[in-house]
Amino acid sequence: MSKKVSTSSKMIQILDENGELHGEIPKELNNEQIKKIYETMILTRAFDQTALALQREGRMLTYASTFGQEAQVAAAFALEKDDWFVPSFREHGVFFARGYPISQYMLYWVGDGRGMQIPKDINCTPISVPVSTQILHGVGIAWAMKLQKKKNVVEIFFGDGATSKGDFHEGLNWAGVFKVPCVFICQNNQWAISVPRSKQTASETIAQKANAYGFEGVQVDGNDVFALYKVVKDAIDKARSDKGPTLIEMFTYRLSDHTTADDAKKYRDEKEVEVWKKKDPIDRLKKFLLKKKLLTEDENKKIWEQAQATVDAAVKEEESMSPMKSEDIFTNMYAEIPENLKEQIEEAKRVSP
Amino acid sequence: MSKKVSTSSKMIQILDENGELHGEIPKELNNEQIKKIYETMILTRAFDQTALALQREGRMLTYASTFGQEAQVAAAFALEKDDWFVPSFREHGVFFARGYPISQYMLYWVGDGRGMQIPKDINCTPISVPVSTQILHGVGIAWAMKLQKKKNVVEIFFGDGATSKGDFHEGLNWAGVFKVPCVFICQNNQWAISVPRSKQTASETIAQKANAYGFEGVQVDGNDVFALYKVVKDAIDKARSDKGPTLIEMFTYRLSDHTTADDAKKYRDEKEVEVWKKKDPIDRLKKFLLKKKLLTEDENKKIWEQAQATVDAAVKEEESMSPMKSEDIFTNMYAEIPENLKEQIEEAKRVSP
Amino acid sequence: MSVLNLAQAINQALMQEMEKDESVIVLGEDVGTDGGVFRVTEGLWKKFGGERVIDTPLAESAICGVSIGLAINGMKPVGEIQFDGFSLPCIDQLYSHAARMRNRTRGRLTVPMVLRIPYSGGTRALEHHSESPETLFVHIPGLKVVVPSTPYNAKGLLISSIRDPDPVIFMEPKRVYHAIKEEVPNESYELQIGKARIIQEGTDVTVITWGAMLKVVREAVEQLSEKYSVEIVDMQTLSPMDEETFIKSVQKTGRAVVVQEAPKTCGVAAEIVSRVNEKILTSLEAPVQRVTGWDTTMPLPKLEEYYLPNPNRIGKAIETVMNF
Amino acid sequence: MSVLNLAQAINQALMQEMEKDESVIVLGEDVGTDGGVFRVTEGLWKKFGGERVIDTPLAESAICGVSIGLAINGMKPVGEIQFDGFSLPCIDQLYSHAARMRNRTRGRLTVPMVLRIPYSGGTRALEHHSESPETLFVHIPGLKVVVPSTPYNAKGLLISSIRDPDPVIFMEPKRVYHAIKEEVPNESYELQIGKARIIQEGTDVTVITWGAMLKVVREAVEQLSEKYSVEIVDMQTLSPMDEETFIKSVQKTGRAVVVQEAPKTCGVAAEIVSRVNEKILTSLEAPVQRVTGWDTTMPLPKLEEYYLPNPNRIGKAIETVMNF
Ligand SMILES: Cc1ncc(C[n+]2csc(CCOP(=O)(O)OP(=O)(O)O)c2C)c(N)n1
Ligand SMILES: Cc1ncc(C[n+]2csc(CCOP(=O)(O)OP(=O)(O)O)c2C)c(N)n1
Ligand SMILES: [Mg+2]
Ligand SMILES: [Mg+2]
Repeated sequence: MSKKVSTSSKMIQILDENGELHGEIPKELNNEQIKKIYETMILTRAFDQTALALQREGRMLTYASTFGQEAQVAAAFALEKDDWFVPSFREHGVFFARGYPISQYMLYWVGDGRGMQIPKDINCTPISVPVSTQILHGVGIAWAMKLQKKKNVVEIFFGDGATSKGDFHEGLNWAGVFKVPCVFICQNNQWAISVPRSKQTASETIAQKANAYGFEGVQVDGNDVFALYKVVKDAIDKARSDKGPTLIEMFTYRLSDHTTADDAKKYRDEKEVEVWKKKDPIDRLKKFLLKKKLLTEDENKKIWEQAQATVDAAVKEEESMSPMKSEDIFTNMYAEIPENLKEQIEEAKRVSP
Repeated sequence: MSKKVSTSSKMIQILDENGELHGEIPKELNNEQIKKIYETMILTRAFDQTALALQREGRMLTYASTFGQEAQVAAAFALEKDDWFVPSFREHGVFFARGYPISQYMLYWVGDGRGMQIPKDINCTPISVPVSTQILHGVGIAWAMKLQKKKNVVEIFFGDGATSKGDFHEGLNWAGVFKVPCVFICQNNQWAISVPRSKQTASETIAQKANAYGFEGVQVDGNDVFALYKVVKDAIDKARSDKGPTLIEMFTYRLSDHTTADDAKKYRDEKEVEVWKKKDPIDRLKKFLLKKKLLTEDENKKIWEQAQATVDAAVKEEESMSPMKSEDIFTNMYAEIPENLKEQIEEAKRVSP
Repeated sequence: MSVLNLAQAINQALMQEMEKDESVIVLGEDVGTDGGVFRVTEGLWKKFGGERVIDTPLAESAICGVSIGLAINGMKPVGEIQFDGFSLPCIDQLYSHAARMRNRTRGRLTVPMVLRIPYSGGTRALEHHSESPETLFVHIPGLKVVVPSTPYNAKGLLISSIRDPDPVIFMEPKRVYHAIKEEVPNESYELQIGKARIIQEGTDVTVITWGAMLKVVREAVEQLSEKYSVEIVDMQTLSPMDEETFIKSVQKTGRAVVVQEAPKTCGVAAEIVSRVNEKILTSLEAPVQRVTGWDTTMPLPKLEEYYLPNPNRIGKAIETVMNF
Repeated sequence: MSVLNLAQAINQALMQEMEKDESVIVLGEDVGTDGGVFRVTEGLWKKFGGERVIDTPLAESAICGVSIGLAINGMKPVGEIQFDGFSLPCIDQLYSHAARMRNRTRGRLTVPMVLRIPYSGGTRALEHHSESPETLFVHIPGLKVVVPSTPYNAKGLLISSIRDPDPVIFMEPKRVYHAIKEEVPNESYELQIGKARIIQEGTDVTVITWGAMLKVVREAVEQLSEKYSVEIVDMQTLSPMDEETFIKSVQKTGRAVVVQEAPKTCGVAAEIVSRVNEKILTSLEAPVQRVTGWDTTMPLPKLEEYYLPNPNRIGKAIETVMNF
């Protein structure tokens, strides 16, 4: 089945499945940063595993795993402090790389609105559930930056399924016309729930769609943090110097079910998953780090333990928070609560269970 | 200004501005048919001129002229009897080529709903005002044909502005995925009201957008009936033999204002219009026909007179029709009139002016 | 007869209509090999194949717009929108085309399509998965809007919707999918679109509702059964509305409560109140009460219980009209 | 003071707000070099240049969605949708995002944008150019919906809308654009959003309306001026609604007629009737009457006069409530 998946012959790769280099490590990445990326990927996976466990116990809502897509972290590392990111719903690693408090992030996934009360020092939009819709916001945010003569950029994330929607098209077209400083990052994980990439579009690659909008598209091995960092960084540099947007097809794989509500065995061949497991972005970087003696098995174990401890602490913190109040339904609908809502607040108090 | 307009070096042309051939006349076109095409183009222009005159007298609604785009007629001639066409609002020539009664067509443009009560023997959808929306219908109609194992095809018309909308993207993407038998014909007349093609999209050509959907795009001289006929016919043959859709960029020019409500002098250089007037599709074919002795100036004059007489008769017929009844508002909302509408019909009678 | 839940009843309706009529096809995201995220289309793909049970690209406007084209050209598409919150991109195609094609062509082209939309909250779902957007469809002339509430009416109404010559928005109360079981005839049957049903007769007050709220209304009424004789009207169709049934009922009881899950302002309940006002104002013993979602965004799960009408709120509204 | 028509008043509001606040930008189809198809943005492009007065690609969902992003990041976009009938593709972005961003982020991100939509019929326009879709916006919690009716309130309300911290749908009655002239202060001024105004006081009956229908209501009332003392309420804002003003008025007169151009079912009139019913049922001397567009598609121009509420229909409704 995996043969059906089309990749262009020009897919960029630096670090292969065996942890071997086939090119230069991007010069911006020193050893410390590489390890930071590695640690954040592990943190992301630890979060994921914990979330899945909590969900099974009914302590979380339906949850969308990032398992296999943790290299996304590298894309976040290419951003500067005041740059923005615009996520879809499968960018946990990006949130963590940007310093989003894990306990607060967890809040969102247990259905508490405060989860997306974004900390003031992080420039991002909240998780966006309606596929592809956030792309337009990202373009607007980037355009605002350009109009304000700021030198910041926006990374906009979405999936392969998202490329079929009108918003994808309108967003990329506007970005091309107005040359806004953004980078479109399509996490092509080969599936949109049960719909394989080959049924999503007849185009050979997603990267080539950029041609329709007058800018460049790049397909990159999405499980290779070095290649991903490089193409994203190049695109960011380009955007920052007002040379317009880029579409990056991050060629990766959803190793898990679509969400905890899904059972991928119903529609996809386990063999395909096995093939991709060998391309695991964390394993790959680990092999490299071990080989380069930047990591020992012992240190590795500690990183995992530390990650798990961090996540556990976050869960504890989240679960010990006082709940929201029922009136919070009404606040933040508008800057000022209008009369009819005030009346409804009163009514709600009167009739509340 | 016309230099800004981008055309790919591969734009297909057979008949140049001077009526000279640069290739083969499509073999399907015998002299009789070429003359039929010529006559229909003239009929279209006569209709157009009459409509503009009527509009000035307040006898018509806002009207969108086809002036300069009459070569569209050739696209219609490539269809077979049971094939479909799905128009936007600037395909008068296509309607006439398919035999749509002119008087009835005129009815629509005076604001009478019966104008789009399509005759039973013509397979088309009605004029579609919301830009780009009809593309999805065309894809559905073509898909139905495929599912029903019929060997017919659909021509779907839209403008350059329409390519910016999500529906364009979704429609072409679906057509690619399901390989439906249709031909997308973009009448790129260089303007969407006041917005020039260069501001509509940063893509060099519209034809190249097809690449994003996994099928072929072709840019053709849209004022050259032979080239247009050829690329459309090839695309139809391909579609008919289940080889999927094609996007055809018909490179042409809107010689008139956008509609009678518009004044193009406000936003475009008259010089650009002058350049394009020399490319007039009717003049061009006339030169060819004269040169080939397939036409004399005298015959030509008769064709124009005949066209004008036909249009005048149609206007007379249209204007002598009995008006619709006020209750017609309520009929045809559903197959059967529901109770609340019956009540409203009664109320309307009671309160009517 | 079989005892089925609502999802199964709908599945059976699809199965039977597809068997009966070759032109019926099912399309949407994950309706094929996966069988639908709610298992509603389970088994269809296996039985009818990928030409009639079609996994589409992710594009709701296209699911709707392409269905219009399919319907115009002789097919009977049953499109699925995966969740209520993703039905908004369809509104343009519904408003601009599906609802008008018959009128625009004076009857020449018609759009016999069904758009199935799971809706309603109360399932602890993610954002945009718990919406009740029916007003947006009911306000568009030319559409029919059908909202079943139990397995029995779901099957019959879906069969009628598929056979209907006009576009039907079929809103499935997702929190009822697996929550109610009921005897459902094995054979195919139709239930008339545009007709409400009386769930139970009563003389003191009429409670009017539809879809996901019927279950909640029943609970509320149950709790008050000793005290008041309550008539329950299940609208079943919201457009066109069966005014006659609820007007008759309210005329008899003189009191009414309308229960809807959607936000209050301009909801369907407002239309029902207005018609009662217009037709039988003087028969009213008390102002009609609306029990609705608040005029807020549907909250995330932690707070959704405060948003959703519940038996307590409904009970209090009944008390209000009884004690006016 | 200058005597301006409604289009000019809006133009002046845009001009003055753009001068005052650099973050205000105008975007839409043909708003730049062309000055807008109704001349509403005339002169802006010349004055403020192509970075602040932007001709966009033809994509309404993007006009709305990109404006959301602009607003999140410090700009105050004033988007224009060329005609009512093309506002439908915006509904997804409005419903899913513009209306919820503040709530979703608990106040952290806000969307201070304005979406201007010329609406209403009566101009003998092509199909899809004469729609009144306000209900669709009013039913979405989190949006504000403002509908001016005369040059004076158009200017003040638009200035307030641009300064408002939340998303505002600003519906301009296109058939009034050039039909009414009025004295309008030259300086900048705000009119409070969420407040109705009493156009004329009266004691027999209250006629409640907004936008394009105000002119028609005035004509109707004029014709009956000898006979009845009519109070006219111009809603000005449809969301949030100034319930207090119309409730007080109807309480005083005991009779009401609500006039809207949109289709009847689930229109804003239904909401007004429901609130009257809930708050002051017992003050009513007669059932509130609705005079509305029919539950049909807006007809093509040849028949539009039969669709639109006119002075005759309004007069008859006034007679009905007076003679109940
Ligand atoms: C507009 C919309 N339609 C449907 C859904 C339901 N849904 C959630 S995720 C998903 C698939 C998304 O696929 P893709 O874009 O590839 O992202 P991935 O889940 O693979 O990360 C679907 C159909 C949705 N969230 N939004
Ligand atoms: C969705 C939509 N938005 C706006 C309009 C108003 N409008 C009518 S034609 C037009 C320009 C269309 O340009 P193009 O697609 O190039 O077609 P052309 O008019 O040049 O034939 C616009 C903006 C519309 N009809 N539909
Ligand atoms: Mg995917
Ligand atoms: Mg054009």
